[in-house]
Amino acid sequence: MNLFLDALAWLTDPERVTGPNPLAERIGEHLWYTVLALVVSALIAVPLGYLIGHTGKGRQLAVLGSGAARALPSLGLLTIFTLIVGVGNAQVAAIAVFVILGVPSILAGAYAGVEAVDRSVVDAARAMGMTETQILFRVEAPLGLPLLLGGLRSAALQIIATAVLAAYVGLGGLGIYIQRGISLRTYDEMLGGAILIVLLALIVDALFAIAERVARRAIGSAPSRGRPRSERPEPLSTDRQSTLEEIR
Amino acid sequence: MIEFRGVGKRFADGTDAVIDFSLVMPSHRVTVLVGSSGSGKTTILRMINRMVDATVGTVEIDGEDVATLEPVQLRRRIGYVMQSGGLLPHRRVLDNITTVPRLNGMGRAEADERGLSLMDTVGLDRTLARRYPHQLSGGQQQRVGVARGLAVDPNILLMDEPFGAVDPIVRADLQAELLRLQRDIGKTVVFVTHDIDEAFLLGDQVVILSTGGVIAQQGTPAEILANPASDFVADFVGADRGRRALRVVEQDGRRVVVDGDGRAAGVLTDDPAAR
Amino acid sequence: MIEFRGVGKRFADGTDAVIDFSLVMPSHRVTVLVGSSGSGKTTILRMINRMVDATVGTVEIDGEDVATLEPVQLRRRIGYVMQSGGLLPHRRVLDNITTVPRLNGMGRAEADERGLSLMDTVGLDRTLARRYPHQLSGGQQQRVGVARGLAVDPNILLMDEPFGAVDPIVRADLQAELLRLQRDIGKTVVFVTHDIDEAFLLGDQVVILSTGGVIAQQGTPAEILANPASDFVADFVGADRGRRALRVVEQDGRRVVVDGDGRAAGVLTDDPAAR
Amino acid sequence: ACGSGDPLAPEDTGSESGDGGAATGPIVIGSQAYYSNEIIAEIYAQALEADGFEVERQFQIGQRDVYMAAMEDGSVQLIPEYSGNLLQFYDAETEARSTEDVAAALPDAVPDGLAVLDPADAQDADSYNVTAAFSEENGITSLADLADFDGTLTVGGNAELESRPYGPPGLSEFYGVDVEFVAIGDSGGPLTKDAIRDGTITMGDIYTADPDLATGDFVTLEDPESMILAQNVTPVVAADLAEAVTPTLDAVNALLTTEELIALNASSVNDQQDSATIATAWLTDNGLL
Amino acid sequence: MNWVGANLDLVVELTLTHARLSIVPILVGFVVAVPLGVFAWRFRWARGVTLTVVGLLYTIPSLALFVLLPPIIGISFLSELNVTIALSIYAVALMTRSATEALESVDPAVRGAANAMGYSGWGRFWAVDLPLAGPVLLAGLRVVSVSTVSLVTVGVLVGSRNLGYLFMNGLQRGIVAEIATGIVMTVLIAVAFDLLLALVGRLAMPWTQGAGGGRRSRRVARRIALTEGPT
Ligand SMILES: Nc1ncnc2c1ncn2[C@@H]1O[C@H](COP(=O)(O)OP(=O)(O)OP(=O)(O)O)[C@@H](O)[C@H]1O
Ligand SMILES: Nc1ncnc2c1ncn2[C@@H]1O[C@H](COP(=O)(O)OP(=O)(O)OP(=O)(O)O)[C@@H](O)[C@H]1O
Ligand SMILES: [Mg+2]
Ligand SMILES: [Mg+2]
Repeated sequence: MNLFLDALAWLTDPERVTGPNPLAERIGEHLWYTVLALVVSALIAVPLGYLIGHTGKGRQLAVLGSGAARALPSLGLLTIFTLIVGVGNAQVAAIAVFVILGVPSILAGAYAGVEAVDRSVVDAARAMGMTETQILFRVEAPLGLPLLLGGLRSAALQIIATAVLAAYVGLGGLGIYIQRGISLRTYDEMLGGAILIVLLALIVDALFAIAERVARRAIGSAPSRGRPRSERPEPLSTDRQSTLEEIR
Repeated sequence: MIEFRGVGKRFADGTDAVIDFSLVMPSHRVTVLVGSSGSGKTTILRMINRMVDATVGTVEIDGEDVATLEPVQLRRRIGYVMQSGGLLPHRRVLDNITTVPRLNGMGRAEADERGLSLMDTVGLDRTLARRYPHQLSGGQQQRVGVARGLAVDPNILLMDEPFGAVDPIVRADLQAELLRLQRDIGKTVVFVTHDIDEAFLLGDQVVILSTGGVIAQQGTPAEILANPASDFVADFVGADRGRRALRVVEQDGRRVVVDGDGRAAGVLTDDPAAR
Repeated sequence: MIEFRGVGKRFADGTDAVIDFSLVMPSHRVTVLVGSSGSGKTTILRMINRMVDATVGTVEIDGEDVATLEPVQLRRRIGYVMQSGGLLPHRRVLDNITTVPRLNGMGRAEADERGLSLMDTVGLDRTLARRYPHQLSGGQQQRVGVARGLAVDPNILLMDEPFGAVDPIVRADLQAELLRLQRDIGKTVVFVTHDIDEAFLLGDQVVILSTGGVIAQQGTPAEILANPASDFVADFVGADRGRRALRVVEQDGRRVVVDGDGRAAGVLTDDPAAR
Repeated sequence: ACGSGDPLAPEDTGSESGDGGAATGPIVIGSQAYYSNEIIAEIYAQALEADGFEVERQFQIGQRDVYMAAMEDGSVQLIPEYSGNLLQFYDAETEARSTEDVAAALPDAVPDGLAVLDPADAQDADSYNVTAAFSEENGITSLADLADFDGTLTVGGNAELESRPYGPPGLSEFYGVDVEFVAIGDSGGPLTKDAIRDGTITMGDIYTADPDLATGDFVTLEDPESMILAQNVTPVVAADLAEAVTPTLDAVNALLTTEELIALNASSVNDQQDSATIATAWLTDNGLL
Repeated sequence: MNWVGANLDLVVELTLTHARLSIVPILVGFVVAVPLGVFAWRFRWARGVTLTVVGLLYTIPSLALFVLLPPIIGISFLSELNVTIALSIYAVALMTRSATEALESVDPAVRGAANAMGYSGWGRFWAVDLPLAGPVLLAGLRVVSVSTVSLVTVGVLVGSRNLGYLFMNGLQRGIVAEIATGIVMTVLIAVAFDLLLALVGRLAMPWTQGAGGGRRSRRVARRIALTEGPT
């Protein structure tokens, strides 16, 4: 416990504002990488995921590709990319690594969201005379939004945790405290840095949780009752019927 | 008038859902396609609004080959009511009903006005307009589906087992409502069901299909019952299993009609106006 | 004999599914509970094998209060066939059928022998024994469900809309099969459906329920048809909407029975043996 | 060979460093997370093996703070060190600067239970390097010249440099120069050099035995105030092993000069050989194998 | 690429060590998380707390965990246990959620049918719930496996010897081929583990194979998508 007290003392030391490695700056960097990487990942993954979800094609490929992307070690990618593009462009290398990290989750969120939309609803939309684009944007995208947000949420959390490595290629961020802490064996600094990262993750997580809830409410989501009788679960005295809302 | 000429449909996986189907569906009349599961009813129905494209043959609406029409435009002027309702869960009832008019460019105020009057038409309370579909009962959802099908005032209304998902009492209500409605609006209705009772109740023309969309018999309900064209039809309408081979027995002083299994089918009355 | 005495069930969320239900279900007879959705049929059925426990009143099997019986043991000696089949997807057909005998400690060889002979009983080819449920058609799955229900040779068989999910032709087959089977084995069957035709076909005793498990009428099919106890019953069996108010008209030289709406219901024959 | 015990309470609990002396169990040799240090450790390891010792390699442990803790708790028993930094690690206030002074001060500075052997000639010191162009343009060849430079000076190096006596604090204290610091975690490797070249940093901390310093791209700034201590390669060893390994390691150190060290490093960086190969070749060439 | 040829022994040694280091956390993750998942699934009151705590664990940066663990649990920095325990914590954090999802994916109708047949408590759990949770459990385990293999590399920053060594060593020496080899071998291990798990799943769950077996219920499919997505 006294480790934690040390960390708290470190966090509240005025040095953190006036000294080298001011907190605000490092938090700013960390957030900047996260947001930038998240936006780039989303720009790549969301259209791709929607395409896969809407056409039903390429899902297998996406699962395989995501699996492979997940197997790529971030540390290795970061070092090799930085070596290739040069440390002056380390930011590009780091963002590329974080994007590789973020894309699989967002991709899965995007296509799972679209796929989770009841096929009969899509069929109905088509039968009403909606064009494919209208179906995607007016039906599938809004109904799939909660799952997409779930994907974005976990991508964001992973990027926040991994952005620690940015410090190894001169990009700072909150990882600098951890890296220094490791080299100098200064636990207060290291734990302080870790606490900041966890806090950051929790805040981002909470924001996404709220966004998901809002999205669910906006689409009037509820366990659908319009399904055919055969799909309705039997009323069970001993079992709860689960819904996604309860889990998230 | 809708006319099928030598229409066939083979799906990408090689299934021959419909082999060689020819039929005229007269305007302002209800044509019911009835047959057991997989007989191709839905496939035939969906060829009318090009949700499915025929592999061979032509489908014509009032002499126009649908293959020459733009699918999206075509669909926007044909009403389609689906079994499961197919309502958009994220849109309120009124917005569901007015989707197609809005897609066609109708202003919101006008569309809403039309939507509300359609709710009256199908017997839905206007207070339900702001609800989401999941906040309605199954029967109410079906009514919304019908209202949506009528929203563009289409000449043609396609109904694919629209009452399959609701319980029998509500179903009877909806059937009665549809009969009433059709008396007023006289659309060209193509109705799909696998319930022969429903087919006989609703159809001006009943078409019994066997696998591959082969027409086993077509005609008015009475024609079919009186002269089943084949064993298959007799079997399907229940004539030879005794359910429709009826006789009369006395019970508690009333003349009860019983079927070949000895089960009660109804009560005989001499008054043609008995309702 | 199963006897309900003043039974009520209020669920944890406050729903009064069944209010005050009393009924005797005679041994070796088929009692059908029929009513629209939510009327409490399933709840009543499940009180027999204690899947649901009554809040008030008692349920007795041959004079024994089920509340005094250990639920797990009780369930293992009552057959239960569920609407959706409720088969275990990860077990082969034969293993599904023999689950309960095996739970009761029967050896594998003996249980398998019994399972195979049950497959014959319900009309399932023995070659299907090693398949998984998803490799069977809907009708075959239902038969497996029935075989499983019979596996412990129970005195009581509970069937909750067992044929709801299959198409009408298969359904008619399964109904006929059940009637044949019941002639041979004479179980005490409690059968739930919301299809009045099915109720009249299968039931020795038919119990029509309205919301809250209130008995609107009980009796043999003919009794109910001849004297509907209330407008609700008349409505439910279709008597007053004309579907069962029949009269005879001549068509193509045959006497066709038509209902109040003028729709054909069957053909009149004087030969009581007509099948 | 995993030591146990609380690393924050570095009393000796390691069984390998117990009273039994050299004969019990293998000697655990550590190295910094630095390729050049690993080569030296490998040379020590192979030389000891040649002399009949059993060794276990626990290379690439990390930076000083971590591996010295491992030395202190006995989970590592031998590691090649750099004399000046080691001295300053235990005695930040030390006045010693020259090879001799540092060597003299070290034995008293290290904790009980550890011994330092005689240093090799080879030095591998931190040094501040700028591009030749920068040096020429601004007439800067020494750290002392920096005081007159007006513009921001950015220093790059491993994260821990920021707090070292020869890092930014030392530059300020000895030369009155205030610098910005950028952490680049490759121990003066290609990223640091790249950063100097492309101007991301003005000067970078590169070890003097780095073969790239001979290319002429960089100018190593002189250190007239001797802010940076002499950094002779010096084995640190568990005290109870010192006597046993001294003959072997002294023989190695006697031949290890800075030039030799640069050549070894070049084999690694330029010829991409692994440390075992490099060590074997060197020991063979020098007749120690 | 001559680097690879010259350092084949090193690569093989590191690859084997890396694989060995990965296995324990994956197994521990599974063995610990399934009971936790059952706990969270069975007791509604425990679910929120359990899932929040494991969620929180997962947000701790791995690097920090590697360094903080030794003083907190009293082991040496250089102990292999350090990385093993840290990665086990991550595996548990990931897998617990998957296990809960997996049990949720069991069709309540099937569960009800099992009750009605006279299954009770644990009997039903072993015979019905657990096997039917299998497909989603497997999907979760595969994600855990891949991410563990990848995370092991970070251990090099605290002195753990594994394929990550090639990253830091390659970086210092500026040898791209060395780093690339490390990446490729890491991915190969991950792929090998994944294939192995898929095979085990095939053998253990024969009912998911064959005609129509791939047709998963919507319930299961959605949860697999969720498990595969958010890691
Ligand atoms: N998209 C498709 N791809 C492949 N085969 C299809 C497709 N749609 C339908 N089929 C097949 O075509 C046949 C006819 O199907 P269709 O849906 O028209 O039958 P249906 O009479 O409407 O049956 P139901 O009463 O079950 O709705 C069936 O064998 C069906 O499996
Ligand atoms: N576990 C439960 N908790 C709360 N309410 C329940 C539960 N099970 C059933 N109910 C409610 O009790 C009432 C009777 O339900 P029950 O399932 O017995 O009806 P049913 O006649 O079988 O209907 P259906 O024909 O739709 O199967 C309904 O209002 C239902 O919503
Ligand atoms: Mg159909
Ligand atoms: Mg029910």
